[in-house]
Amino acid sequence: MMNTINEMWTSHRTQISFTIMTAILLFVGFNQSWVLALGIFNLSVISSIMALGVNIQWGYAGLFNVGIMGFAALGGLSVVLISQQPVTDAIEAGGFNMLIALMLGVITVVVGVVLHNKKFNKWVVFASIFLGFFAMRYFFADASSAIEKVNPAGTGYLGGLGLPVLLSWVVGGFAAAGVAWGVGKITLGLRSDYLAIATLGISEIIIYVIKNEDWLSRGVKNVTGLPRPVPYELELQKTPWFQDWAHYFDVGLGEFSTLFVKLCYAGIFVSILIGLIIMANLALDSPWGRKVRAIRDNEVSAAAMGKNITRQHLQIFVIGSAIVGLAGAMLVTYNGLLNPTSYQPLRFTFLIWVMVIVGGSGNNLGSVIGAFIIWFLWIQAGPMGLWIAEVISNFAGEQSSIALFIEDRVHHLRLVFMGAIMLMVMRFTPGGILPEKNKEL
Amino acid sequence: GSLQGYTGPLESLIGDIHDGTVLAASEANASGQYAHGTINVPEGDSKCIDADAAIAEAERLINDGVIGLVGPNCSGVTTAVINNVTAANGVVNISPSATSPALSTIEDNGFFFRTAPSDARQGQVLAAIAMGRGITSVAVTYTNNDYGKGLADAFVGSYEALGGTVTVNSGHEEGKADYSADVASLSAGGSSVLAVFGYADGGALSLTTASVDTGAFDSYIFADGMIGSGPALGGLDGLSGSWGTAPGGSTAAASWASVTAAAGITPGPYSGEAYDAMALIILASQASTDRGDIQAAMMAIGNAPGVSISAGQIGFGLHLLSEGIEIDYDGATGVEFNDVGEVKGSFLEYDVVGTAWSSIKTHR
Amino acid sequence: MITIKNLAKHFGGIRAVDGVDLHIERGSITGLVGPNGAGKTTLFNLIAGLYQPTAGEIILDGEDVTGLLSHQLFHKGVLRTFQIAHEFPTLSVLENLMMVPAGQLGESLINTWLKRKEIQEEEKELQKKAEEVIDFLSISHLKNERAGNLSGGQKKLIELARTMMVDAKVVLLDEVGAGVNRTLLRQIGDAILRLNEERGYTFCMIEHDMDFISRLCNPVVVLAEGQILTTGTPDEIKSSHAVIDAYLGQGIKTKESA
Amino acid sequence: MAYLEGNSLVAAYGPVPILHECSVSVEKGELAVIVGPNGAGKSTAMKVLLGMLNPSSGSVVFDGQDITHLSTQERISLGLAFVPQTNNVFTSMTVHENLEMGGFLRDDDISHTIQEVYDLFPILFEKRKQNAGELSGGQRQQVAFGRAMMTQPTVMLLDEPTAGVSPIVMDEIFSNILDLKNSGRAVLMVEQNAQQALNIADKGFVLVSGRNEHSGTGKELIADPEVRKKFLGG
Amino acid sequence: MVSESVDILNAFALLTNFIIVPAIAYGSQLALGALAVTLIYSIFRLSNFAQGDSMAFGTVMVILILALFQSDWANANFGAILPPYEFLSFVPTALYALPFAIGFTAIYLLVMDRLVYQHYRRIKAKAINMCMASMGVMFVTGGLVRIINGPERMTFDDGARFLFSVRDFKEFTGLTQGIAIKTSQFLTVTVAILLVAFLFYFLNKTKTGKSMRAYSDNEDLALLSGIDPAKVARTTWLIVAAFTAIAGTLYGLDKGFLPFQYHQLLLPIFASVIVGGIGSPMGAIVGAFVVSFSELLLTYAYKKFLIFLLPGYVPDSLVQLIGVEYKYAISFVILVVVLLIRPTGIFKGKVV
Ligand SMILES: Nc1ncnc2c1ncn2[C@@H]1O[C@H](COP(=O)(O)OP(=O)(O)OP(=O)(O)O)[C@@H](O)[C@H]1O
Ligand SMILES: Nc1ncnc2c1ncn2[C@@H]1O[C@H](COP(=O)(O)OP(=O)(O)OP(=O)(O)O)[C@@H](O)[C@H]1O
Ligand SMILES: [Mg+2]
Ligand SMILES: [Mg+2]
Repeated sequence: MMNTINEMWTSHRTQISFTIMTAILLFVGFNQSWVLALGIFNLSVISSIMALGVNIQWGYAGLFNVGIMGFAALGGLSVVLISQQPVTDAIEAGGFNMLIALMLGVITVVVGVVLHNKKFNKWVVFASIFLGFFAMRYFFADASSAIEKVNPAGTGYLGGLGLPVLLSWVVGGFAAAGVAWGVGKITLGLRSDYLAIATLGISEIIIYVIKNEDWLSRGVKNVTGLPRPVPYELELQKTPWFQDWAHYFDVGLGEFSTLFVKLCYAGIFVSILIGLIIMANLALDSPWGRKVRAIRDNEVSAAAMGKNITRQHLQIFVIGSAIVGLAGAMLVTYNGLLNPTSYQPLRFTFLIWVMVIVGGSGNNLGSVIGAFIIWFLWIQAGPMGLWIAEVISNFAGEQSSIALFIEDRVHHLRLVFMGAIMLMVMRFTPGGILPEKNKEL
Repeated sequence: GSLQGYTGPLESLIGDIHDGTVLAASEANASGQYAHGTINVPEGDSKCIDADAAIAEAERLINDGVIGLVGPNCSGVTTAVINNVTAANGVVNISPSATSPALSTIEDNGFFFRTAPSDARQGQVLAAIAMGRGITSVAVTYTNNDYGKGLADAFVGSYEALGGTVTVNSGHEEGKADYSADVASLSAGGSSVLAVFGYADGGALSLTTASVDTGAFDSYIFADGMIGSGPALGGLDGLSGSWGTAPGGSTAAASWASVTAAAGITPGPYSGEAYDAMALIILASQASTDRGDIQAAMMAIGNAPGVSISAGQIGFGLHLLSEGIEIDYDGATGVEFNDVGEVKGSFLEYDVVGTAWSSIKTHR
Repeated sequence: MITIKNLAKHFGGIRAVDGVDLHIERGSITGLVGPNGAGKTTLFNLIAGLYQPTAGEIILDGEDVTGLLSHQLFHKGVLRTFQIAHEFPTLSVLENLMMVPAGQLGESLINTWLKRKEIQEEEKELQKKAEEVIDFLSISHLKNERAGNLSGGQKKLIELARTMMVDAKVVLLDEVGAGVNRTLLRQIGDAILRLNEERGYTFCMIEHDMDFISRLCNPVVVLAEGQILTTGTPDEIKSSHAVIDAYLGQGIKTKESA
Repeated sequence: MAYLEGNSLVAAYGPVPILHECSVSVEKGELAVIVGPNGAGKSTAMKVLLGMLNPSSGSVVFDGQDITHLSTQERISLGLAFVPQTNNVFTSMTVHENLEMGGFLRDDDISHTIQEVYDLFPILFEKRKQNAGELSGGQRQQVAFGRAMMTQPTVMLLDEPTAGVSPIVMDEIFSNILDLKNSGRAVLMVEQNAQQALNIADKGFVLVSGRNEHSGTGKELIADPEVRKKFLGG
Repeated sequence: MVSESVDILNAFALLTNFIIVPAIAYGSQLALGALAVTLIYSIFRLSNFAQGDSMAFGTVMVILILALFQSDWANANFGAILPPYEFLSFVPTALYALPFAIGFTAIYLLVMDRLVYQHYRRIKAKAINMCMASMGVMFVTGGLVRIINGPERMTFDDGARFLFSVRDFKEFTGLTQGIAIKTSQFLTVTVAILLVAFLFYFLNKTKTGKSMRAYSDNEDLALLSGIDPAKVARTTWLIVAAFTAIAGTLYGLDKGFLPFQYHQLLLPIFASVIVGGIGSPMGAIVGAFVVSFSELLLTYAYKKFLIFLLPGYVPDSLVQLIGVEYKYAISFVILVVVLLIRPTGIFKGKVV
C-alpha cells in the first residue's frame, strides 16, 4: 500500500501536487471564503513569478542572489514613476533643477568612465568626479527640498508620468534589469556567499534610497491610490449590469465586486506566469540550457570548453532580476500602494528563497508549487495557531493556566508553526517537491 | 474583529492595545446589555509592515463575518487595508494607533475612523511648548516610517515658523543593532536638546539610552510613542529636565484609570484608544449589526449631543441605546470625532521627575 | 605552433614554473614528463589560460596570446583535459560532449524561442557526432548516464572524448592515461596517432607511463623543479642518467632485498 | 577462511546492481590485486568492504567475524585502512595535519610514524606546511598513501594508489606495499598498472561488469593470453 | 597655547566618546555572534540563519534563571542582587546565570541538530538546503523565544553600569568633553578577545579541533580516519552554544533584550563574517570591526570635532560625509567595496 502510494508520487509528482494545492484552495473557498481563496491565489501567482526569477538565477546558474527585495522594490517604484499623475506644483517648484542635477549626475559618471578608459591619471578622474558630484549636489539639494516642501502631508514628491499602469510593469522589469546589469558587472566575479552578501547590500541600498529620497518616491510616507488595470469595486457596485450579475449569482454586491476584481487580476497574472514558464522551459530544454547547466556544474571546465562564464552569468542575472522586478511592479499595483517600510528581507528575499527550495530548485513548476505552499502557510499559519490554541483550551479547560498561557502567546505560535511545517516539507522531499531531474541533492 | 500587528516590529506594543480591546469586549459581555448576544473578537495578525499579509487577514476576518475591525496599527498597512478591503466591502475600520496625517484625506468612503489623533496636531503642540520653555534649538530624530516622518515634518514646520532652529533632523531605522552612529551625528549639530519621535521600546529607546550613556544631550523632548505607563523609558536615569506630550488629559482619563485598575492591568500606549475603538464598534452595532448601519451610527455615538458615557460605562451606554436615548461616548480618551472620522484629541504635557512621568498640563 | 618564452609562475614563494622556453612543433606529439610537482600541470594551466603567468610570454601561431582567458583560447583552437577529471556531473555523458562545439545556434537565448526547427536539426548532427566518439571509447552503454555517476576511469575518458568533439589546433592532454585500463589506453593511443596523422592535430601530453610515451611521442621534454631538464627522443630520455635519477628510478626495492 | 573476504557481494547505487555475486579475499601477509576495465565495479567492491555502501546480499568477513552490518567507523577501528581513488586528501589542511589525522585513532606517539612517511616521500617533508589542496596530482597521491599508513592498519585497502605518480615514486609505493605485506599485514589493491602490480602480487582477481571473470596467482594471470589481451593492454 | 592643546585633547575625547568606544563595543558584540556563525559554517557548511534568534534563546535562558531567583518577573528589571550577597554585584548578575544558560542553549541546539540538521548531513544535502532548513529553525526558535518570554523589551539591571561615566571623566581630567565606558562594553571586548584566542587555539592546535576541521573538509575521508562525526557535531554545537549564549547576554546587558532586535542582528553578523572571510575566526573579528567602524566613521558629523581641532574655524555645514539615514546603506557599500578588492574577504575565506 505504502509502496504504491510512493510509486504514484514519484511518477506523477507534478499532477499530484498541483491537484492537492487546488483542492486546498477550493477547501478554503468553500469553508472560509472565496475572496480569501482568490486573494491567496493571486499573491501566490505573484510570488511564483518572483520565485521563477530566483529559480532562473539559482537553479539554472547557481547565482546566489539575496537581493530580491531590492529588485522587487525597483519594480514597485516604477509603478509610481510611470503611472501616478504628475504633481504639477512640485514640478514647477523643483523639477527643472532636479533635471539639471540628474543630468549633471549622468554627465559626471560618463565623463568619469571615459576619462578612466582613456587611461588618464587617476587623480584627474577623481577630481572630475568630485567636481561633478558637488555641482550635482548643489542643484539637487535645492530641488529636493523645494519639491518636498510642496504639500508634504499630501504629495511632497514629483509624482509620475501618468501613463498606463500595465506599461509600468514592463518598465519595472527593465528598471530591475538595468540595475542588475550594473550590479552584475561589478559583483558577478564574486562566488556564492560573497555574491550573496553583495546583492543583499545592494538591495538594502535601493530600499534606503526609496525610503529617504522623498522627492522621488514620497519616502516612508507611502504613495497610495495607484491606478489599476482593472475596474474599481465601488464603481462596479454602481453599474447596473454588475448589480444584475450579482443578483443573478445571488452574492452580496460588495463581495461580488471584490471577487470580480480579484478574478480580473488573476486572469492577468496567470497569463503572465504561463507565458514566462513556457519561455523558461523552452530555453532550459535547449542547447542554451545545456550550456547553462554545464557552467553551473563546473565553471573551470566550461571555460576550457570555450564558454564565456561571466557573460552567461550576467545574462541570467539580468533576466532573473527583470522577472523579479516585473513581479514587484505587479505586487505594488495589486496592493494599490507603495509602502517602502514593508520591504523587509524576511518577507521579500528569504520567503521567496524558501519557496524556490521547497518547490525544488532548477524546476520552474517547482517554484510555482513552492510559492503556493509557502504563501498559503504564511497566511494560514496564524489561523492554524489559533485553532490549536482553541483545541488546547477545549481540552484543558477554558480557564486552566496552560490555556491562558497559550491564549496569551498564540500569535507567536504561528512562527513555530510556519517553521515546523517548512522543516517537515523539506525533510520529506529532499531536493524539493518537484526536484530537477538529474539533479544532485 | 481585531487586526493588530501581533508579530513584526510593533509586536511589543501590541500587548497593551490588545488588552484594551479585550477589556471593552468583556465589559460589554459582562453587562449583558448587548442586543446581539455575546461578542466574539476573532483576531488577525497584520504583521505591521506586510501589506499583503494584512490584506489577507482583513479579508479573512471580514469573511468570518466580523461587523467591524479594530486596527490595524501601522499607518502603512492601515492604508492598504482601507484601500483594498474595508472601503470596498463597506466595513467600519477603526484604528487605535495609526496617527499619520495622510490618513485624514484618504478616500475611505466614510468607513475609516481613528481614536488616535493625527500627528499634525501633536507637532504643533510640541513646538509651542518647546518655544514656551525657551528652547530655541533642537536636534530631531524620528523613527523612519510614516508616523515618525509625519510627526517630525509637523513639528519642524511649526517650530521653525515660531523661530526655532533645528540643527539636525534625521530618521532612525527600527530594530537595528546599534544606534551610536545616530547619536554621534545628532550630537554634532551642537544643540543640547534632542526631540525623539519614535517608539518607547523600539529603536528610539535604544537611541536615547546610547545618548544618555555618552552624555550627548542635556535633555530630551518625547512624543506620544515614547510615553507609556511605568517608569520613564524603563527607568533610565539621566532624563531629568526632559518632557513630552501624549494624547490624553481629557476629563475621561480618570474613568479609564479606574477601569484598568479594576481589571488589574497597567495601561500602556494606545490601550485607552484601543478600548475606545472596540467600545465604539460595540455601541454602534447595538441598533443593528448591518455594516452600513454601523457606519451611519458611529458619528452620532461618538459626538454630542447625548448622555456622556465614559470608560467603564459601556453597559450603561448599551442600555440607553436600547431605550432609544442618544449618547455621546467619551470613553477613555474623550472621543470626539471631526467630520472625517478622526478624534480631535487633546494632549497632556509630561515632565520627567526622577525616573517617572508626571503630567503637568493639558493642551487642547 | 606554440612558442613559450621564459615562462614563469610563482605561488607565493613556490616557483612552480620557473623560466621555461619551449617550442611545440605543428603536427608533433610532444611528451611532457617529470617528477611529481615538477610543474607540468601548472605549465598546461598557463598555456590554456587558467592561470596568468608571473613572467614570460606564450605565442600561438605568431600571435601573442599571453593573458588570454581559457574561453578565449578555446576559440583560438587550444583544447585541454584535466588531470583530476572535471566532468559536468549533472549532465548526461552525451550532453557532456554535445555542449563542447562553439557557436551552436541554440546557444543564443532568443533562438531557443524563435528557431526551434533549425536547432533540432543541429542537435541531431551533434548527437550523431557525440555517439561516434562515445562508441569509439566503448562507453556507449553509458550515454544517458549522469557523468557524476561514472567510475574514476570513465570520467577520464569523458575528458578525452570532449577534445574529440571539435577540430582543435592543439590538444593538451594531462595524464589521460592515469586510471584508464591499459587495453583501452592502447586504443586511445591508436586514436591519437590517427588524429595526428589524418587530421594533423598537434598534441602535447603529460604522462607517467613510459611505454605509452615512447610509443607516441617525439620529442619528449623532461621538466624538473619548474625548469626543463632535457629534451630528446624517447630513447635518449630513457637512457639519460639525470632523468633516471630524478624521475624514472631503478625499479622496486624492498627493505629485505636492500 | 581468509583474513578479510567479501562473499558473493551484490550491491547497487540505484536500481541497477553494479556488483553481481562478486567475491574477493586477502590473507595476512598477502598482497591481492583487483584488475579490470573501467567501470567494472572495482572501487564499488572496495566501498562495500569498507561499509561505505551496503550490499543487498552477500557478506563481509574479517578475522572470522561477520562485519557486514558494522559501520565504516567501526571497521576502521578494527584495523582496516583505505585510500580512496579520488578525494583522498584533506585539501584545506596542511600535509602534516593530513598525516596527523591519519593517526587520529592512535593514542601512542605518532611522530615516529610521521617521520617514516617523510623518509619514504621526501617531497612531503618539504611541503609539510603547505595545504594539501595546493599540491600536484602525484604529490596528493603520496599524501593519501601516507595518511593511510599512519593508522598502522592490519588490512590496507588501496584504490589505484599509483595513478598519476612518477615511476620513481611508483616504485617506492610498491616496495612499501611489499614491506607492509612482509610484516604480516594484508594488502588488497586495485590497480590499472596491472603488469607491475600482478608481478608482485600473490593473487589477482579480474573483475568485469561486477563479476569475477578470472582469478589466480599474479603470475598465472599475467601468463593467461586472454587476460593479457583484454585487460593488461598487450 | 595651553588652551589649544586642551582643545586638541577635547577633540580626541569627543571622537573617542562618540566613535571609538561605541564602535569597539558594537564591533565586539557582532564579533561574538560572527564567531559562532563562522564556526558553524566551517564545520557544517551551514549558513546559520537562526543565529540571531538562537542568541535571543540563550538570553531568554539567562532571564529565566534570574527570574527563578526573583519574584519580580513582570517588572522587567533583572539582576538586582539581594542582600546579603550584594558583594557579588561587581559584575552583572546575568553572568552568574550564564553557565546554566549555556547548558540549556546547548541542549536546545543539540535537539535541533538531531531533529533537523543531522538528516541533511546524512543525505549529504547541498549547502543551500541546509541553509533553508536553518531558516525553518529560525522561525521555530523565534516563536519559542516569544512564547517563553513574550516579545517585549527587557533591560538588565547590570550591576555597576559604568566603569567611568562622562561626569567622572570630566571631573577627573577637567576637559569639557567627556568619555564614558560601560562595564558591559568593557566585558564584551575582553570576552571577545578571549574567545577568539580560544577558538584559534582550539581549531589549530588541539586534536579535537583539527578533527573538526578535517570533518568539514572531507567527510568521507574523516570517517576513514576514524573521526566520529557524531562527536564532531556535538562538540561544535557545544562551543556554538557557549558563544551564542555569551554573545546574546553581553549584547543584552549593553543594549537590552528585544527579540525583534536580536533577529535583526543577523544581517550585520553575516556581513561581518563574509567581509572578514567566511570560515576564518580572525576574519569574523576583523569583519565585525570593519562593519562597526564604517557605520560610525562615515556618518559622523565632524563639525564639533573640527571646531575643537581648528580653533577659530566654524564650518557652516555639519561636515558629514553622508546622512545618518544612510548608515546601513553605507556600511553595505563598504562591504561591497571590500569584497571587490578582496573577493573572498579580508582573511581569504572559503568558497563553496
Ligand atoms: N595553487 C597552488 N598554490 C601553491 N602551490 C602550488 C599551487 N599549484 C601547484 N603548486 C605547486 O607547484 C608545484 C607544481 O605543481 P604541478 O601541479 O604543476 O605539478 P605536476 O608536474 O603536474 O605534478 P604531477 O605529476 O604530480 O601532476 C608543486 O610543487 C605544487 O605543490
Ligand atoms: N555514486 C554512483 N552512483 C551511481 N552509479 C555509480 C556511482 N559510482 C559508480 N557508479 C557506477 O558503477 C559502475 C562501477 O563503478 P566503479 O567506480 O566501481 O568502477 P571501477 O571498476 O572502480 O572503475 P575505474 O577503474 O574506472 O575506477 C560504473 O559503471 C559507474 O557508472
Ligand atoms: Mg600534474
Ligand atoms: Mg575505481
